[in-house]
Amino acid sequence: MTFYERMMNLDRRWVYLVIGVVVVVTAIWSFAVPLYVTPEARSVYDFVDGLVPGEVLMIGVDYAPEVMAELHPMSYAITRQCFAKDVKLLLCCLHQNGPGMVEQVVAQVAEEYGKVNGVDYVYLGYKPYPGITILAMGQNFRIPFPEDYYGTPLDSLPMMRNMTNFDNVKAIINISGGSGTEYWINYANGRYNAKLAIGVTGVMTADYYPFLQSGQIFGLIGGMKGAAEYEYLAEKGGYITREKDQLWASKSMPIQTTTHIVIILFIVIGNVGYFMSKRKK
Amino acid sequence: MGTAELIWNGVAALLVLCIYSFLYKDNPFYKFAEHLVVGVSAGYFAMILYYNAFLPKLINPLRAGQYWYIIPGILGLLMWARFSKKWQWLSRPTLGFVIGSGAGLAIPLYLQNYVIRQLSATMLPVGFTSWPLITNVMIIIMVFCALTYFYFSKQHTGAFGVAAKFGIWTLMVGFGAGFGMTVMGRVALLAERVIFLRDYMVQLWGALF
Amino acid sequence: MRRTLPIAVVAGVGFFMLIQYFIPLEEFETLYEWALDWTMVIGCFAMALGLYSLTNMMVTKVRRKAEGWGYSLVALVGLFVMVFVGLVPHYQDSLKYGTLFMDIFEYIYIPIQAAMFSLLAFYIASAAYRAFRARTVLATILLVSAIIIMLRLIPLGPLSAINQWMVNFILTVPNMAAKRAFWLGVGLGATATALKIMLGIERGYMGRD
Amino acid sequence: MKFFPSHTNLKSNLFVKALFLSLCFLLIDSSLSFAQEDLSESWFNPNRVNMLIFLTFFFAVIIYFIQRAKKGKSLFIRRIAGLDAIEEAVGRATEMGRPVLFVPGIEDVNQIQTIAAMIILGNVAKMVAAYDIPLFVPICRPFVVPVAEERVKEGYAAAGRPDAYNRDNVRYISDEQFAYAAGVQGIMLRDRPMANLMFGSFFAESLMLAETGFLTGAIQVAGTANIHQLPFFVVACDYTIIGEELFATSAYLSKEPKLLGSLKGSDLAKAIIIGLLALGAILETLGITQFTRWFFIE
Repeated sequence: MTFYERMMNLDRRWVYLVIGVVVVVTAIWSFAVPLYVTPEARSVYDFVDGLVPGEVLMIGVDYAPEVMAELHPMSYAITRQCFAKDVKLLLCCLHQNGPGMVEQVVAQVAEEYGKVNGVDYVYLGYKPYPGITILAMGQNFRIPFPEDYYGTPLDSLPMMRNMTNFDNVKAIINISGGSGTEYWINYANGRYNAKLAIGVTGVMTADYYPFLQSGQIFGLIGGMKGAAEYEYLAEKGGYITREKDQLWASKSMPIQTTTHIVIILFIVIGNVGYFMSKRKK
Repeated sequence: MGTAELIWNGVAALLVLCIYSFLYKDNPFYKFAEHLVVGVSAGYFAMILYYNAFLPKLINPLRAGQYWYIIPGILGLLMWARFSKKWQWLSRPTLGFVIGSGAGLAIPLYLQNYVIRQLSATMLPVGFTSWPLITNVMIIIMVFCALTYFYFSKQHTGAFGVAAKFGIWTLMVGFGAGFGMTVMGRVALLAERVIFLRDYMVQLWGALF
Repeated sequence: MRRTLPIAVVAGVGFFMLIQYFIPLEEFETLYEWALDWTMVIGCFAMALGLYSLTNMMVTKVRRKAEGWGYSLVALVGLFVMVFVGLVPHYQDSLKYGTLFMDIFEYIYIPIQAAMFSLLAFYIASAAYRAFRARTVLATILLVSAIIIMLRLIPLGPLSAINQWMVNFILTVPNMAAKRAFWLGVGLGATATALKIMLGIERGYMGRD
Repeated sequence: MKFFPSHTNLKSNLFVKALFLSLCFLLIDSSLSFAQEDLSESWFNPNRVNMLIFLTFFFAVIIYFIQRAKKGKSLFIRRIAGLDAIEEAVGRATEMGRPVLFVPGIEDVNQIQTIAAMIILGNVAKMVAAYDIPLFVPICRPFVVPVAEERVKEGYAAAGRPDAYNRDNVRYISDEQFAYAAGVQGIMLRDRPMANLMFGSFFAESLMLAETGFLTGAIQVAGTANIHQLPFFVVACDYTIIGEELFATSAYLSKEPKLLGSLKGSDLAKAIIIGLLALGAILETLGITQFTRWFFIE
């Protein structure tokens, strides 16, 4: 085997090893990465920033633990921003393994800001069939959710007193790791004209640009970089701080940088080997 | 940091390592962790379903005297006839209810959001005098060519074939973008786990020494 | 009866759901809300169906001592522990942050699931290295587009501005056009399928006699 | 041209007529209700006339094509290049005497992608049956097993080799996504199939499968309508069937009226979309925005 052929036929365990080592080393010796904020993430931030105390923002959280690395930072940053601004939050979860994720976020952040369940935020919980649930919420939140996640009837929650349906929330931000986004676009925006923005995983990001251009969604937070952009804006706005360890996505960005360098190098090595060995023949 | 949390995090860290052992090859540690999560997730979902769906949507209304909920309840129970060969057909009307309502609801909305809204958003003013107008030209040509690739009633020959070819190139740029984004997504998951392990090591070190 | 009734239900419910989109009458709104409500109650049972068949499969495996039954036992134990700790504290309190139920979710379920998916970071790296070769025109287009997208995470000094511009262009022009053509196809296909279901032409969902 | 041929079966014909008549009625009624202010008392939402027109048209087209196909009129569909790729892969496997692997995705049997995969499976079985090489079909959902078994059996019988069918080669692996992927990877590494055919609905496991297949040097042909997984198949497979091509392939192979009908209906709709697109762009450029605005639905 020539040198060039070897270049294009490294055993995959070598690739694994190099990636593993690079990730661990970067995790230990971190550094700062400059960040460019995309307009689609900024528009979500600016919208939330423009809300006044007492207004209600709805967050639909539809992801399971497997993609929390990308989406949890978004949920935390938006929740903190809202609570800091005294904006009320209405949350629901339409992914079967996701309800615990919302509980984690909201219980923790509410404690930080001294917010009270039922007054400053309401967590509706989970129901099967995301499409049907969204449609029913568009009529009245009480159809799918007669009680909240903790079993309290909605009517006995002070925040819900004057709330009927999507008309009473300023906007919906859907943070999703799967097909949930399609339901929100089709049913909440399509049927009830609700103002909608989405936060999605890196895998899904590129697929939703048509809806951004057509105005069906007003903002898009794409994957971990999107989350880091949001955190960057929220830090500048004074809603979250590095000292309290509230920047999660930003913490991983150096690892993203080094692994991307390594992967691109591997691609280059493979291609050089491919072309050189072809030329020899 | 309490001892309980330290132990819990230790369990978590150990399980993460069990999963990573799969990179070398499939092994009993990986299988153990994998099956454990299958069971735990099923149990977790069972409880969420019971507290968040069954209680508020069926049992509590019945207790409160809203007896008409018995009808969807019975329809739901009929779904379970699927497991019997003889009574399987009983589950079909219920299934029909769910599928029929799903289909009827979806038709106008799919057409509206995926077709008509997308179509009207592509009707853009074109020209060659400014950059936005030029991008509009590109968008329209690319959408046209990509649609041509998915047109099956005509052989891809001549000018039509050229359009289809340009269409598949456009699709490839889109797939490349998807791939690039996915690399970020997958690395994000790994980075988060490694940071978790690192933080746990720091915790453990602090607790022990 | 066994085949006609479900098809009639599908057509009836489906057609109602379809026309109520066009009819803003209050009576129709009420019926529509009812139907949504009912579907959700049925959904509770339908979801439980999946849980049952999973449990059933694991139990059978353990009983027959089939290959790998030990792992199925692990899964069963996980399930029953979760249900037990979920049911024992009174009412919905077990779903609150800090209970044993939520601890298991946080320290066993989350780490394993997150770790399993993070394995994909290794796979995507190795796939990028092995398969990303500029062999054909199509492969080259995909490769270039993916690399431009990936470069956005790497600080390149003054070149970064050019890269940002290119990333933005790729995402909002060719990528957008390609995905738009794709969504148009999805919308038309889904509408056609829903229509066929409503008219009883497509009956695959009913299963076999 | 008669719109609804009289000798079609009564049931669907009745539905079609009812549907058509009601829609016509609504259309007429809509013109009467424009004057009303409060929508909750009117019979029709005038903002949605545009949707009604699209819907009626699209329905009519699809039903028309289905009826035509039922009558046995031939509807032209171009041959998908992916079919040649499948044949080539199977051919190479038979030359080398190595097995063929068919992976039908991880979704259940009621999903349209799985149905398409099953049709392709039947044809692959027919190709394989003539030679004595095994065809492995690992399966992720229990309900898919009987359908796959039947398709393979039919395929073998059609090729005149019902005896060559081996039941053990169609096997259920696991419902769990990653456990299933590990099982399929095991088959790839152990049995070294020469052709890996992956059709259906794939998710995160697509990359694991395609990567391992690439490693074993198999010829790989894949097809899925899950757009988020297509990049990986395109990268790691020799040929990829993209999105709707999967449905076109199954329609082409099965010649089933309901598949052909909706494919041709969508095609016609696409042609019209392209026309509207051009018209809309021209009018927008001229500064006439009413046309575009007419498409906006509230």
